[in-house]
Amino acid sequence: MKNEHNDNPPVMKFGMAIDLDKCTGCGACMVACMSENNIPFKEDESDKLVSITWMRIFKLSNGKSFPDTDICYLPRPCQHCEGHGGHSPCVSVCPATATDYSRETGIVSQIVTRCFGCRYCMGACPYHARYFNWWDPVWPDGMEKYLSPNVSPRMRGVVEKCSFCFHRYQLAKNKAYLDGERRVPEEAYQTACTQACPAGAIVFGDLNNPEHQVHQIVKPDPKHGGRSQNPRAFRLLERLGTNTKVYYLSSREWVRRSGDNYLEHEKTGQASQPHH
Amino acid sequence: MSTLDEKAKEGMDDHATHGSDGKQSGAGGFIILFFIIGFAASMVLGWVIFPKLLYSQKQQPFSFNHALHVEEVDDGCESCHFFREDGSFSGTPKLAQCTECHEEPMGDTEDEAIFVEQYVTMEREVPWLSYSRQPDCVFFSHAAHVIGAKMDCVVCHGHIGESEESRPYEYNRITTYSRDIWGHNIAGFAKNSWDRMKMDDCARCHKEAGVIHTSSVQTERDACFVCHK
Amino acid sequence: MKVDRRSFLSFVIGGAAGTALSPLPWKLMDDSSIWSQMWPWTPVPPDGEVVYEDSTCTLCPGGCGISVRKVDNRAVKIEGKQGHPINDGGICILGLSGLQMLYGPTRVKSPMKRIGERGDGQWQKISWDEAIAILTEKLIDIRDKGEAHTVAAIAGSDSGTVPALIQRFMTAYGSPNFMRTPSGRDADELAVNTLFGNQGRTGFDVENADYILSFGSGIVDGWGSPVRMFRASSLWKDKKTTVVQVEPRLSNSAAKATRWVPVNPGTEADLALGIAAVMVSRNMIDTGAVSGLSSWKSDLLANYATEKVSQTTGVAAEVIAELAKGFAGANRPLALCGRGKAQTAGSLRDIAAVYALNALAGNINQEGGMWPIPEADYIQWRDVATDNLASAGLSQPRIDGAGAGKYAQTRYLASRLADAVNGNGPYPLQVLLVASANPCHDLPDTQRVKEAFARIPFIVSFSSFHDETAAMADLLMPDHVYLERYEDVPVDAGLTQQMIGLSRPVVSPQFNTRHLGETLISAAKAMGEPMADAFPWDDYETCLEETLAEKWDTLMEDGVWVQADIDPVGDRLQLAGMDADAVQAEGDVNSFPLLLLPYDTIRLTSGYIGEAPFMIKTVADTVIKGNDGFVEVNPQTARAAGLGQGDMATLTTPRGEAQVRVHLFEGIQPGVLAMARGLGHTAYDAFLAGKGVNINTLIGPVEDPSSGHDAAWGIRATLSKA
Amino acid sequence: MDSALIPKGVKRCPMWQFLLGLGIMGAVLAWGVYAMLLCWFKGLNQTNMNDYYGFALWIWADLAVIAVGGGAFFSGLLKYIIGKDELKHIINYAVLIGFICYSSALLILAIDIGQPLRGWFIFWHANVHSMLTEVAFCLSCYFAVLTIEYIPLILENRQLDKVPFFHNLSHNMHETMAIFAATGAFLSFFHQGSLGGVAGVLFGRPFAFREGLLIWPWTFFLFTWSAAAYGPSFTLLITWITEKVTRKKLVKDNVVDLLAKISGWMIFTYIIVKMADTSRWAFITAPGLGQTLADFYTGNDFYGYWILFAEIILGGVVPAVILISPPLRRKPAWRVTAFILGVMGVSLNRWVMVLQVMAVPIMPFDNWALYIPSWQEVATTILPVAYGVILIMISYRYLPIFPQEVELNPIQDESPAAVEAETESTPDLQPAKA
Repeated sequence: MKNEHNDNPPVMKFGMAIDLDKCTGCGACMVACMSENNIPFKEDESDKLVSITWMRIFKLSNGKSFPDTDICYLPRPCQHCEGHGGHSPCVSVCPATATDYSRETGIVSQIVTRCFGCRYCMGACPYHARYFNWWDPVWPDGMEKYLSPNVSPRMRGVVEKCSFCFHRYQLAKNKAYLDGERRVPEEAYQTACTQACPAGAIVFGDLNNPEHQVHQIVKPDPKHGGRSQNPRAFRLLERLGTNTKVYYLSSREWVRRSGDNYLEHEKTGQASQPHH
Repeated sequence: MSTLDEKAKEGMDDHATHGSDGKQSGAGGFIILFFIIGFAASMVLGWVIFPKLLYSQKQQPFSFNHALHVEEVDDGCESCHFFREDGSFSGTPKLAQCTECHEEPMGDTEDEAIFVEQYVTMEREVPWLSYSRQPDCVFFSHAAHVIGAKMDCVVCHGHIGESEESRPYEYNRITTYSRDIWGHNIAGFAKNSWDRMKMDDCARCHKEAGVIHTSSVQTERDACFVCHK
Repeated sequence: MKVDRRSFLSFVIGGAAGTALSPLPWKLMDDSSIWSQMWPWTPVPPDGEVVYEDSTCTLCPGGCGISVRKVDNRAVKIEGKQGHPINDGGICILGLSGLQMLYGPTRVKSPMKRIGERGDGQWQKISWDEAIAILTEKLIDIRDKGEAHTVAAIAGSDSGTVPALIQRFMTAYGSPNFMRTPSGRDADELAVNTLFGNQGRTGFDVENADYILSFGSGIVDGWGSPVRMFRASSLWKDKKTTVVQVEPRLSNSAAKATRWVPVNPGTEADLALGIAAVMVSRNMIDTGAVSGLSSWKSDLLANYATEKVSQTTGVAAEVIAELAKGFAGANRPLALCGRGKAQTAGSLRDIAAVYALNALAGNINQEGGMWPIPEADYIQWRDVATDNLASAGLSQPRIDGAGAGKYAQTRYLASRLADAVNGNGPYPLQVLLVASANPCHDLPDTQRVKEAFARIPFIVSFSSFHDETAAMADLLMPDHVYLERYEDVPVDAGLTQQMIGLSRPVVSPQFNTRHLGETLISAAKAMGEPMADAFPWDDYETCLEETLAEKWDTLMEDGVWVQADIDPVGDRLQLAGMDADAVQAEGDVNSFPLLLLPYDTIRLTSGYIGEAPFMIKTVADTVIKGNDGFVEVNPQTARAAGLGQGDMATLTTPRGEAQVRVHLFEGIQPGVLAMARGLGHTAYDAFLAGKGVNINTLIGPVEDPSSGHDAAWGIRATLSKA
Repeated sequence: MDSALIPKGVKRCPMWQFLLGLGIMGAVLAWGVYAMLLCWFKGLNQTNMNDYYGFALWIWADLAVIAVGGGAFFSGLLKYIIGKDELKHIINYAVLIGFICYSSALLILAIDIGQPLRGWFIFWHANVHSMLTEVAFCLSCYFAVLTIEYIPLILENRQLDKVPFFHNLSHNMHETMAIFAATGAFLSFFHQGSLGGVAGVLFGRPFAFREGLLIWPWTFFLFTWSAAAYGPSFTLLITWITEKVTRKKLVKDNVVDLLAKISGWMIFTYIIVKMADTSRWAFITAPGLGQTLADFYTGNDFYGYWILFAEIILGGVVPAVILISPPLRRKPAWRVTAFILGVMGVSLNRWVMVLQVMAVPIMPFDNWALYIPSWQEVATTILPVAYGVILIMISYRYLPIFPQEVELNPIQDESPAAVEAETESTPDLQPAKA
């Protein structure tokens, strides 16, 4: 081990490409996420402002009236913002270092046992990807049997969010150690939502690795803050400089435009005015 | 009258009545003596009585002789504590593993009898108390340490493999942590690497081994998700 | 020594200093926070060895392969099975929620008999022996009186060994009254029989089609085998296949289509025939696969002239022409039908029009086309030897009227059950057995169904769950859930192959339940000859293994058995069944100016499975909010009624009335209302019960004159401020 | 009965009146404590906060009390550092009000966090990048400073002062008060600023986000400035209310006038900068991110342009003009109106920087989230007000808070007939502070 002194492992950047033309809004990703990550549920989950859904599907509309209406579904996991050098909106504000950005994987972590529930990160996140445990999680008698040991159930009073199923990476790394491999192969680490999506709309992998499908789809442009070179691709609120790792694909212009705020005269996909 | 009022009033009365005779009791020696009494009493309470109250003990279901087993098996610790095919670590053996040898009682110790009668024949798993189980939020990879870093079991588990009987399982009454995790010394001193297994101990060892990466943007150390889940 | 105030103060200060220098405060502070990190009431899932066990999901007819992740003996996650011919790793929201059903609080945990009034939910646990005894005594008693035909059974399916055992039980017992719950399969079977002259079903080669014309089929809303259709939908995107969705409402399927053609509700068949007329008149048809064209042609051209069809359907004439051109001009066009998930049968006219369109486009038994194929026939048991009592019973007419008179071609008419029991049937029912069906929630006009159930003296539910029908039962004999049992799962659901999946026990039974096959075999044995003779197997597993014969090994190994090359049951379509009048929505236009349509969504279940908590959690707050259900209304219609988003309103139909909230939706035609199907449960647990409105309480069955099937696609309604 | 404790040369209301007042406020306090315990034991589901409103009434209350509590550090700065010696006649009260505000803020924070037992993580596992860490450290330190500043005042109690040790301690502390005042001013500058930074650094939220200087967004400086500007107004407002309640003149006009003038000029300069900041944000920052002012102020049932007007014109320009104009400032009615408007303005500013920040949808397909606090939130927010009133009542009764009181209210008649009511209108204090 000594010879690996300060030898940082390969720099990966796990990210996602979600094809909104394929997404049917079926909700499988949401439930795959819930059942993978021990997400609790209450008797009434219709108040979406207090309903924990690490993966949430938004319904977008083009705002036109019948019969020119069009709708589109947009699954929203945590966007795992890189911001500037890993200072994503939420990471830099957490006062107790409960959330962190990993340069090794590009994943924004949330350690619920460190979190003391100030909720500043929730205020910082423009995607509403962070959820507070307003209640103690309670499973009806017997149902706690299906809880997975790979993800620790959370307690009341802390913030939680999508981890890109990081536990699966940890497990895949175990296997890689056993097999004497240094890297986890693409198929060995896939998120639960990616795996479940019946439409195959989600592609997950290392955005830095040209061999990974997600890289080939997204073609991130490192010179322009990771913007995609795929004309169908966009990121949510890209103009804020959040530098997210979840890319969306759509051939419909109105959908791409819905992904960000534009002044009337501005073209879809146009970069924001530099303000830093 | 609220309690606050009462207190305020009591305080006032106190000052009013005792304030005037305050001057006559000027015995400074007593004051220091009382300070020392208070100091000593609280030190005894904090260092001696408190740890006794804080920790409780449980006995293992029956005593296990590691030394004897290590002699009998071919592969050392890994004979019973092994890696599964998916790279996960098996940890404490399940009954099925034990019964590979212990279908019938082996030897005539009392513990063996308990084991066979209460567990093997009843097909019940032995409810071992794990001395070194980390809390649920921790993801500990045996693969990374044992295969990757080629560490010895002793580094974290001490010489349990040489033990001839199971020592009592000590745990913290408040947290239910095993004392092996929080540390045997109440002051937090650790003589051996296995005396304490809190997060700082992990970090210290990682630092000593030179495997601290700077993947965390916030701490310039290892990212949280390396060891947490 | 006088302890004065200052001494005391000194003591306190000394104590404070000592305490601060001892571990006490610091450790307490640390430990209390650690305590909060692992509160004893927050569960810690035990770790263990991870194994995956493959099985087949039976929560819907889709037939997906699943891989269940287990940690030691606990099933912790259901995933789609990689490489499975139907879903290849994909899985739907319902399949993912299976463990909440397995471990959920709504399981019937042991056989029980009713002790309170019906519907009170007061039960007494009994042993299986007692349950079997109660059932068999009752049945023997009735049979001995020569009234075997007054026992009926209703099941969710009629294919596979378990439904076959029920049917066999009924036959040996002497009752003609086995019913399958209504679905699009009813109409499909009837159409194949009528149009191709043989028993069978259709398969659609959707993956290879290059132009899809869907008449309201919820391609991504749960139609057919849902995951297969999701995958097809994505495949179409990759191949840039044209998909046209004809539907009055912008469903998810319509939104995913290349083009959405809004159509007046209930006029889909008119549009299909209008398109056919354009194709015929412009000679854009393949005459090889149809018979009876010459006589049909003149009627078609006369009745379905483009202008007229445009009037009826609300689809512009040029759009009709474009669709005809696109469909006929495509290499491998394919038309689909069955509204939404095809949960109701629908009329023969609706289905025949679309099948005729396929035949005219020349896609019958072609790649990317429609395949009329035989039903799976691997269950080859020797015939039941019926005794006199049985023969007498079997010679009686069916209670639902199917298979005789004007409904001679129709197999089951469960939608007429309520009516028959409520006094319009040939005889009263004495016993009803219910398996994998929840008629008290799923059949239209729920109130009438419940009334009927109240009239049946003895009801046995084999349901694994405390559903609405179980609540009406007298005896509960709970089946294992699919993750606890073996079962063959023949998959039809629009597949062009014959496919059988195998459900395998992933975990041991969690409660004192028993496999329905096992229950039937033991009940038959308990009833003695001749019933026992019809059930010669020792147990269900033996029965299954014997029945599957050479397929058993394949199934045990691969979990699925596929036969790709099948001889179709016909290759020429007889143009028929389309001259009936279109089925109209129930209700008077003047008193009920609006139309209420049920819509299907994959996030809500169909059939007898109630939604798991995870599924309900995904349901939008514009479908249910608190316990209120929503009705979708075009803003224009809502404005006219003085209603805004979220307002409470009274929704009235000729069949019932409900308090609903208004959801303004631009994707629905003015004058039309839509409401999700699958909600408004009264049974199950607090995670489901009471949420939303069961649309079946607002809609009644409308009989298709040519088949007797329920052909209701909506109902007339009014909406007013509450 | 408690006459021995009452400062020499002043009159206080009879005990029963005092106790009645305490009782009423105690009941309000108990209600707040009950709500607080509910939140602690049952969790934050007792509130109407949600995932869109992670910060709500409490954080607003926190920011508001800290802003108006800014009178303590700024008056201290003026007296001890700048040398405005007249202010020694009001500095005690400013310190007391500051102490109440800051202890309240800390209490509210302890209720607001989801895991109070782990609250100390903010110190132990501090993340130096977080504005909240800066807030926590400076806030706690400054609270310690305020406590130190408050102690000598307690020691001036007639009985305590008799103890030579306390007397000397008090005297020595007074001597070194300038150091504490300087420390306090320094700490205040940072924590007031970092509270502004809390919103300003949120680059994911264009409504709150501001450019700035080095690591500090403009809101950092605006918050410090506004606390210094409006804090003295609040001190004077509370002083005025106290005078009304006690029916006594407690502080001389020249002192009030001086502080009011300073407050006025501070508000004036602040509001100019604030307008510049708002314009830059409205015309450059937000449009640069594709948003217009209308995105933030239309399309919902509550947050309209009125709020901008109320904050900047009514709560800024108007009080500034009144307070810098000598004739207007000297008319008590105008002056007090200016104080009220000012306190309203700065509170509204804090509301906007907390609540509206949370409410504005950022994803174009998202909705405005509106929120109404639950009674538990309201009760726990009123709790500190009751606590503050009680502390003021006790302090006023037993401590020589107002050095000019004896001079301004010479006792002519020793007969017990000359009693003063000090408790009746205590509820008046609530709207001013809440």
